[in-house]
Amino acid sequence: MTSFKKYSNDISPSWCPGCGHYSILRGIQVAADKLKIPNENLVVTTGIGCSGRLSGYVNSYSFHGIHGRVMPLAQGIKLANKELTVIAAGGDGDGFAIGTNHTLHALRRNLNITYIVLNNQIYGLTKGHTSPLSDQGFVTKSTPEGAEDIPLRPGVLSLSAGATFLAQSFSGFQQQMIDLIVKGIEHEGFSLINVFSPCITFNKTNTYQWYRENLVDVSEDKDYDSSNSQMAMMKLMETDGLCTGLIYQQNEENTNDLIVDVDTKALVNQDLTISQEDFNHLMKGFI
Amino acid sequence: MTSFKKYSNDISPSWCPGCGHYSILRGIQVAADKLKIPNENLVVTTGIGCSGRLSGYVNSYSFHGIHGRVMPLAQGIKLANKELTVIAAGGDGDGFAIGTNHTLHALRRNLNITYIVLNNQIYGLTKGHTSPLSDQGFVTKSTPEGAEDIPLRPGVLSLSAGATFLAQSFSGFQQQMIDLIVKGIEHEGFSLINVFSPCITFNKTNTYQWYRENLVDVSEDKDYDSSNSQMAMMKLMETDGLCTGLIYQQNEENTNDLIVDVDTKALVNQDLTISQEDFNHLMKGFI
Amino acid sequence: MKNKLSFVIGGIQGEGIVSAGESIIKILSRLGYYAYSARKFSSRIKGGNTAIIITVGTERVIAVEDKLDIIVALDQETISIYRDKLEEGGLILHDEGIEMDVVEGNGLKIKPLPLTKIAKESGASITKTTAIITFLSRILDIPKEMIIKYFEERFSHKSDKLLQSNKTAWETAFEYDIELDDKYKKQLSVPKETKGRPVMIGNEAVALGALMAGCRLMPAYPITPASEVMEYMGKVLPQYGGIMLQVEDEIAAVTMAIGGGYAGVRSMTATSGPGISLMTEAIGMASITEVPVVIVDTQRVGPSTGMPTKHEQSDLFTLYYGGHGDYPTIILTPSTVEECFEDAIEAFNLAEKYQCPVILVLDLDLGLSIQTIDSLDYCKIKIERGELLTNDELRNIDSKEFKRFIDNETGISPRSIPGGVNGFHHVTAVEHNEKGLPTEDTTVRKRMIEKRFRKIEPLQQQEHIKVIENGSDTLFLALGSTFGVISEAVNLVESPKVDIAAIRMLRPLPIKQLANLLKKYKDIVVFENNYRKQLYAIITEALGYHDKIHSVTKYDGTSFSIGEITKKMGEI
Amino acid sequence: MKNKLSFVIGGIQGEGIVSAGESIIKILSRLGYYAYSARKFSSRIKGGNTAIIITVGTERVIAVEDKLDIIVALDQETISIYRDKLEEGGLILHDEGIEMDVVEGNGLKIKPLPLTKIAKESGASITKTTAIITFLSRILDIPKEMIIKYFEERFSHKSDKLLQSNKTAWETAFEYDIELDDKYKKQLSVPKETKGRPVMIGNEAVALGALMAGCRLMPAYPITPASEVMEYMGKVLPQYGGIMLQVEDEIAAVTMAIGGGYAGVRSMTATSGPGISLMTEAIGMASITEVPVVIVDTQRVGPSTGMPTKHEQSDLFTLYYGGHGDYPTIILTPSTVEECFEDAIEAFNLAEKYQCPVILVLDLDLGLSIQTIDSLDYCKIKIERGELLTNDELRNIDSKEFKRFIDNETGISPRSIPGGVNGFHHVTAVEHNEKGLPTEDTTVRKRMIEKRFRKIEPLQQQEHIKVIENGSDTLFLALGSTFGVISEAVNLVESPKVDIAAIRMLRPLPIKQLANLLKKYKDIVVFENNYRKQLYAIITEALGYHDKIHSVTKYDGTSFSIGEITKKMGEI
Ligand SMILES: Cc1ncc(C[n+]2csc(CCOP(=O)(O)OP(=O)(O)O)c2C)c(N)n1
Ligand SMILES: Cc1ncc(C[n+]2csc(CCOP(=O)(O)OP(=O)(O)O)c2C)c(N)n1
Ligand code: SF4
Ligand code: SF4
Ligand SMILES: [Mg+2]
Ligand SMILES: [Mg+2]
Repeated sequence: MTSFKKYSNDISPSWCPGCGHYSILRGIQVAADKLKIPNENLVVTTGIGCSGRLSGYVNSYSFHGIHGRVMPLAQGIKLANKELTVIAAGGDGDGFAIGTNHTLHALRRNLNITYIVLNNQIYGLTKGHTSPLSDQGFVTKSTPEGAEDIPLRPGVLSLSAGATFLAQSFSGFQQQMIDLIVKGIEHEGFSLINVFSPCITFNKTNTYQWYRENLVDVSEDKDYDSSNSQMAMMKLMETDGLCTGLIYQQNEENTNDLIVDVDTKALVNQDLTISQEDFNHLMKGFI
Repeated sequence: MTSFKKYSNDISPSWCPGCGHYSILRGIQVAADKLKIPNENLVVTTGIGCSGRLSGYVNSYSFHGIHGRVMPLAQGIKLANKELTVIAAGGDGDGFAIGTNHTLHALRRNLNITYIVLNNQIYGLTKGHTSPLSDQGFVTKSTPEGAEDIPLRPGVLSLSAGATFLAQSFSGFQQQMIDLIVKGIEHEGFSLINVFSPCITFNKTNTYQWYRENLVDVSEDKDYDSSNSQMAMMKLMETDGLCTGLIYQQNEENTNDLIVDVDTKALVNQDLTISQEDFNHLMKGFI
Repeated sequence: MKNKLSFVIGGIQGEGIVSAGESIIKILSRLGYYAYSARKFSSRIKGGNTAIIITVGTERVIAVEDKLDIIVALDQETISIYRDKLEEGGLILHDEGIEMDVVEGNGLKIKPLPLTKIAKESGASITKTTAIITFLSRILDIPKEMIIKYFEERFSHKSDKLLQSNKTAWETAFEYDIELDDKYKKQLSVPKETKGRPVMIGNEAVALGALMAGCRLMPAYPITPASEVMEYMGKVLPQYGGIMLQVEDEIAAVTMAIGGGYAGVRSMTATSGPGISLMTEAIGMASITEVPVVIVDTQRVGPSTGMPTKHEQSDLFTLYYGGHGDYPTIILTPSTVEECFEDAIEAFNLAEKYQCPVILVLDLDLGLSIQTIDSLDYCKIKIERGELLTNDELRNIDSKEFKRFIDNETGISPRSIPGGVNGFHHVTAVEHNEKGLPTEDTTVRKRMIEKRFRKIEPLQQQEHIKVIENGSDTLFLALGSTFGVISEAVNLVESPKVDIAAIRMLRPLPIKQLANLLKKYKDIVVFENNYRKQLYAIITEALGYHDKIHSVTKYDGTSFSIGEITKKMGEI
Repeated sequence: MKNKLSFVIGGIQGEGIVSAGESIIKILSRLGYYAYSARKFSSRIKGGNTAIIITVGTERVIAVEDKLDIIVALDQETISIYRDKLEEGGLILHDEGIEMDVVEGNGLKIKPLPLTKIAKESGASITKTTAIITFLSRILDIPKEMIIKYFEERFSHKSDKLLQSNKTAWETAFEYDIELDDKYKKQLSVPKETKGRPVMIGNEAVALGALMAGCRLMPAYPITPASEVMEYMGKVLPQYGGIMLQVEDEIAAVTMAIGGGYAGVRSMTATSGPGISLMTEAIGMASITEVPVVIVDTQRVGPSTGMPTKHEQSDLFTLYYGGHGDYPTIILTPSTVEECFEDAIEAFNLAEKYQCPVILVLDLDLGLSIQTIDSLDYCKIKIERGELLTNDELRNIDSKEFKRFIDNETGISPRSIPGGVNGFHHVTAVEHNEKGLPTEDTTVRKRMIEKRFRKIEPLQQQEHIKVIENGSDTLFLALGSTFGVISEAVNLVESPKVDIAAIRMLRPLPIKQLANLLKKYKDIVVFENNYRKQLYAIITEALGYHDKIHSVTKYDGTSFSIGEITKKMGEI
C-alpha cells in the first residue's frame, strides 16, 4: 500500500512537523491511488496559505494560485476539460474569508469538483491571525482581546448554498478521510469536504486532542440518513458543526448539464475551426 | 400620515413606473418617521443597481457606492458613529452575487445595522441578466437556455451565517414591510430584511401576482416561534424561502461589544489628542 | 440627392428608440448604404431622454456628422437638445402629442405625426417603433416592399397577436397622408452596389471574432457597456460546444477564464473599468504563471461607478501600468468594428504564442455604435496555438525532468496542458524555477522575470500603428473610436489634410515605429478622451520628445465631434 | 575598539532567531548604541533558513554593512550563506551540534557553543534564544546586569516555569567557559550618550503615527509584510477608544475605512501588493466621493503572490497610474522609520485637507527592519482637520441648498459628516453635481473632474524631496529604504561624495523642485528595486530629460547593498 507514492513528487513539505495538513496530503494521494487516476488526468489546485502549498507536493498537474480564488480556478479547469479529476484544496481563511463568495457560488454551480477545506480555524501562513471559523473569544495577534464575531460554520453554510455532497473529517482520522475523499471524487457534482486540520504552531485551542474530544461521528447515529438534507442541517446545528462523516449526499441525478452531458466532447477537445459556411450563416444574423 | 415626506428629497425616482422598489423606498421613509429619526442621524447606503438609486431619494445623509460593497461601507459608518441609524439597501445581485462575502460577514459581525435586500431575482439595471436568486430554468439575456445553477436563498443563507434578525416581506405588503423595518431598526444587532420587489420590466416570471400566489406568511402558523432558529430554518427550507414575516429574532442579548458598549463614546466623538505623557508611555513600549 | 444624410431619433428611454434606429440602419444596409450611429442613453431603464444619431452614406461612414438633416422627436427634450444641430432646410418629425415651441421658417419644416396614436390603435404600445420606422423610411424614400419584408422577418417569430398589431401599425403609417412637399423628403444618392451589408457593434464583432478564433469558454459578469460580448457569446457558444457562464463577480470571471486557458481552452472574459480594477490581481497571476487568457475592456467613464453609459478612454493607464509588481501583458486597441473582429482573433493567437494575458480595449462608442460594415473576411481567421506540445512530443518527455518554464532564448517555453501524458508539472503564482516549483533564489528570480519580459520584446519592433498618409508633416494620432472621427474630419477638408494614425497595439508599445514617426513628422497631435493625457503620457514616457508631441483631450463623457477635429486642423 | 560592528544570527525558522536579534538590538539600544537589522526569511513557518543581520554603531545606522564581524550559526546553511561576508579576523559562533566544514586560520576563529544543550537542560527548547543572547552579549562585552535586567523584564509576565527555565539557561550560559581570547571579543566604542533609545520597525512607526494622528478605526486583512501595522493598532486602539478589526478581505477593509472616513473618523487600512490590487476600485470611489482615507502599502515582490517575504518597490506604477478612470490621490514615501511616523500623521492631515485617499508607501526593508531610532518628536504631532464644518457653521446652513461639492477656487469644498444638522446630502460614486446628486451633464462632468484635480495641484509646487548636498553635480535619487543604503554608502567614502535625495511625495510629483534639481545637476541617477524602472519612468514622463536621468534597478528580491552603491559611485 505504498503505491500512493506515485502521487508524491518527493519534495518535502515546508509545513511544521505535526501540522494537520500532512495527513490531508496523504489522504488525497491515497484516494487518487485507490481510484487509479492517471497522474496526467489529476489536477490539484490550491489557494494561498500553509494549506496552499499542498498542490506543490502532488505528482500531477497542479496550480497554486492567489488567495481566495481556488474555486473559480478549479471550475475554469473543469469546465475546460470535464474528463479531468479536479481536486481543489485551501485553508479556512482562503475559502471562508476572502473566498466565501466563490465557495458558495461553486456549491450552487455544482460542477463535478472535490473541494477539500484544510480547516485549522486560524491563519497559519500569516503567523496566527484569527479566521472566520475561529471561535468567539479566540485570542490571536489580530484579536488580542478575543474574537468578537459569530464564527461561520462551513457545514451549515454549504448546505444552505445548495451542497449536493458534504462531508467532514479530521486529520487524525485518516481512514475516514480517505473514504470520504474517494466518495467525494466519485460524487457526480460538487463535493465539499471540510477537514479539521490542527495548526500545532498557532492554534493552541483546537488541538488534536480537542478535536478528538469534541467531534462526533454521524455514522454512530443509527437513524442518521445522509440523504436527508433537513436531518443533515439539524445535525450540524445541534453539534455546532463538530461532526464528521458523510453529512449529506443528494440522491437525485445531477441536473447541471454544463459539463455532465455525456454526449458532448470536453471543451478542450472541440474542433476550433468553424467552416466558411457556418461563418456565412453567422454573418447572416447581422444582415 | 404624510410626515414621512420629511424623509423624501423630492427628486422623482428614475425607476420604471410600477417597479417594486418604490414601495421599499416609502417603507423606509415611513419607518424612519415612525421612529422619529432626526434626518441628520439617518444614513442610508446603497450598492449599484436600480435598487442602488434608492439612497438618492432619501432626505438624510446617504451614500451610493460601488457594486457589491454596501455592507462594508455601512459597517464602516456604524463603527465610526454608533449613534447613527444606518440602513443599507441593495439589489439581489449586489448582495448575493458580487457582494455575498460581505453580506455573510456582516451577518456574523452583527453590528446594529438594518440591511434591506431589494430582491427582484434579476439584474434590473444591466437590463435583465440572471441573478444568483433567479430560479433554475429562468431565461434571461445571459441565460438564453435557462439558468442552470441552484438558486441561493437569502433567508437560509443568512440564518446559516449567524443572523440575529431575519425578516422577509414583499413590495405588495406595505404594512408588513413597514412593521418589519421598524423592528429591524429597533433590533440591537444586525437585521436583514429580504423584500421581494418585482422588476416589472425584465422579470416576467416573478411578478406581483406570482409573489401573491406563492408567499406564505409565517404568522399564520400559530405554532411558529420566531425565536427558534431551528424552526426558522425548517420553515425556510419547507417553503423554499417563499415566506414572509419575522422569520427569526435572537432573544439573547447582543454579545458583540464593538459598538454596543454603552459606556464608550462613539469613535467620532473620541478625543483625538493623546497627551505627551501617554505618548512617552507608548514610546517606552519600544525601549 | 445627397451622398450623406444624418438624422436623430429621440425620445423617452424604454420606447424602443434604439431599436427603431437599428432597424432603419439594417434596412438601409440591405439596400447597399452604409450607416453609423451614436447612442445617447442614461443609466436608467425607463424614462430619461435617449437618442440614436445616424449618418447614412453611399460610402463607408465611421462617425456621425455634427449636423442633422432630420429630427424625429418622441419627446420635447429631443428637440431642445438637437434643434441647434439641424441644417438649414431641415425637417422635424414629431409625435403629435408633444408640445412644440419651435416654429417653422428659415427653411425649417415641422411635421407632426400620429405615432402614439397609431401605436395605441394597433393594440400594443411597442408598435410605436414600427410606426417610426415606417414614416422615416417614407421620408427617406425607401422602397415599401423592403420595409414590409423586413417587418415580416422581424416579427415572424413573435406571437400572432404581436405580428397583427405591428401590421396594423405599419399599414396605417403607410396610408397616412404625410402632406410633405417632395423637397423635404431626403433623397440619398443610389448606392454603388446594392448588396446587403452586415450591421454590427464593436462588442459583437469582438464576440464573433473570439468564436471564430476558437474561444470556447467565457465566464463573465454583466456590465455596461460590455455586456453584449457575453450576450452574443451566450447565444452562439452552445452551438459550437462552448460555454458562456454568468458568474458571481469579475474576479471569478477572470480567474475561471484563466483556469480554462491553463487547461487548454481558449478562454476570455469581458468587462468595463470597474471590472478591470477588480481583475488586476488575477491578471498578474496569469502573467506570472504564463497562462493565455483574453480580457476585453469596453471602456466607460471612470473612476468608480463614474458614468456607466458615457464614453471615455481612461483605462489606458491602469491597463498599461496597473497591477502590483512587474509583469508583461499585451494590449490591443482596435479602432473599427472590422478591427474588433480581427484583433479578437489576433488576441487569442498572441495569448497562446506569448503565453500571457492579452487585453482587447474598446471604448463605449466603438463597442456600442451600431453601424454598417463590409463583410468580414473569413480568410483573416487563423488559429495559431504557439508552443503547445503535441501528444507525440509529450510521449518523449521525462516527466521528472520536464521544465515547463524553461528559460530559453525567446523566453517562450513549450507548454503542456492537463491531460497530456508526462507533461504534468507544478504551476504557482509565487516566483518559481524552470520546473515551476516555488523558489526564493535571487538568481532564479532575476532570470525568470527577465524571461517573461523577453518574450514580448519582439513585438516592440513590429509595426502596430496604422498610418494614413496625406503628405502632411503633421500627424493626428488616436486610438479606438476617435480614429473614425478624425478620418471623417480629414475626409471633409479639401486640403491641406493632416496624416492620421491609430495605435493598434498599446503594449508593448511599438517603439521602433513610433521613433520613426517622430523622426518623420514635425508635429504629432495625440487625441484622446480622458483627463490625464494617458496615451500622450505613455508615448512620451517611452520616447521623450515632449516638444514634438502635443495633446488634445476631452473628458466630458462624449467623444470628439468632427467639428472639433476640423477646428484643430485649422489651428495648425 | 570599533565604531561599527556587524553580525548575523542565523538558523532554522521557528527557533527564535529574529527574537534573539531583536533582544540584542533592544539591549544595545538601552546602552546608547544604534543598531539596524535586516531580516532574511522565507514564506514558511518552521524550517528553512532564517537570519537577522545586525549592524551596531555609536551613531545612527540606517542600513546593514556588507561585511560581517561575527556569525552566530544555529544551522549549517547560515555558515554557507554568510561565510564569504565574514571580515578577516572574524568569528563564527555555532551550536556545537552542527557539523562544520569551515576551518580556523587566516585570523578566522571558530567557537562551538552548547546552545541546544543548554536549552534542553533548561527544560524548554525556546530558551535557546536566551542562550544566544547571553553568549552574544558576552562576546560584545555588554554588562551582565543589563542582560539580566532585560531578561527579568521580558519574562516577568510569563509563567513561573518559563521564567525558571530561562533563568537556568542564562545562568548556565553566563557560567560557561567560552575560552575565547580577548582579541576575538568584539568591543564597540563607548556610545556618546548612554540614554536608552527606542527600537522600532517602519510598520510600527506608521501605526504609532496613525494613533497619534487620531486614527481610531482600522479595518484590515493580514498580509506579509504589512500585518504589523494592524497588530500594533489592535493592541493600542482599544486603549484610546478605537477599533481595529480584522475583516473578510481587502475590499471590505478599504471600503469600511472609507465608510469610517466619510462618517468623520480618521480611518486607515494597511496591506501589500495583492491587497492594493484588490482595493483599486474602492480607492477610486473614495476619490470621486472626496472621502478622506489612509492606505498603507508595505511592498513585497510582485506580481500576484510573488515572493511574499522579499523586498521590492514595484507597486509605484499601480499606485501612481492604476485604477480605472482619472482621479487624484496623494502618495507619501517615507524613507526612514522617523519619517514613517511623521508621514503617517501627515497622511491623515492631507487626507482631510484634500478630501481624498492618501497612500503611504513603504517597502519590506523599511517596514520590517528592526532598528534603533532617536526618540520620536511629540511636537511633530499636529492634527489638522481641513474644511470640516463645525456645528455652529452647520446651524446656519439651509439643508436644501447645501452644496457639499461646491466648485470653488481651491476645489476643496467644506464638508459635513453624518450627525451634523442641516449638513445632510447625497454622496454618490457616480459623477455628480455640486449637491452630490448624480448627473450626466457634460459641463458638470468636466467641471467636477477639474475641481477634484485642482485640489491637489498646489502640492506639486511644494518641496517634497529631501536633498543632502555634498557639493557634487551628480544626484543619487531614491525612495523608501534605498535612501538609507545610499546614505551609508556615501558616508563611507571620503570624497568625492555624490549628493543624495529621497522623494518623499510621489503623487502629485513635486514637479517644481524636480525641475530645479534637473537644472542644478549634470546627472541624476535613480535607484530602485523593480524591473520596469518605475520611479525613473514616472519622473521622465513628467519632465522629459531622458539624457540627464539614469536608472539603476535591482529586482532579485533583495535590496541594494552598500557595496553596489559604492561601485556605482566609482563609475561616475
Ligand atoms: C490578496 C491577499 N491577501 C492576503 C494575503 C496574505 N495571506 C496569505 S495566506 C493567508 C491566510 C492563510 O490562512 P488559511 O487560508 O486559513 O490557510 P492556512 O495557512 O491556515 O493553512 C493570508 C491572509 C495574500 N496572500 N493575498
Ligand atoms: C464592479 C461592477 N461590476 C458590474 C457592474 C454592473 N452592474 C451594475 S448594477 C448590476 C446588477 C444589478 O442587479 P441588482 O443588484 O439585483 O439590482 P437591481 O438593478 O435588480 O435593483 C451590475 C452587474 C458594476 N457597476 N460594477
Ligand atoms: S503554521 Fe500551522 S498550518 Fe502552517 S505549517 Fe505550521 S502547523 Fe501547519
Ligand atoms: S428595470 Fe426593473 S428593477 Fe429597474 S427600475 Fe425598472 S422595474 Fe425596477
Ligand atoms: Mg487556516
Ligand atoms: Mg435585482
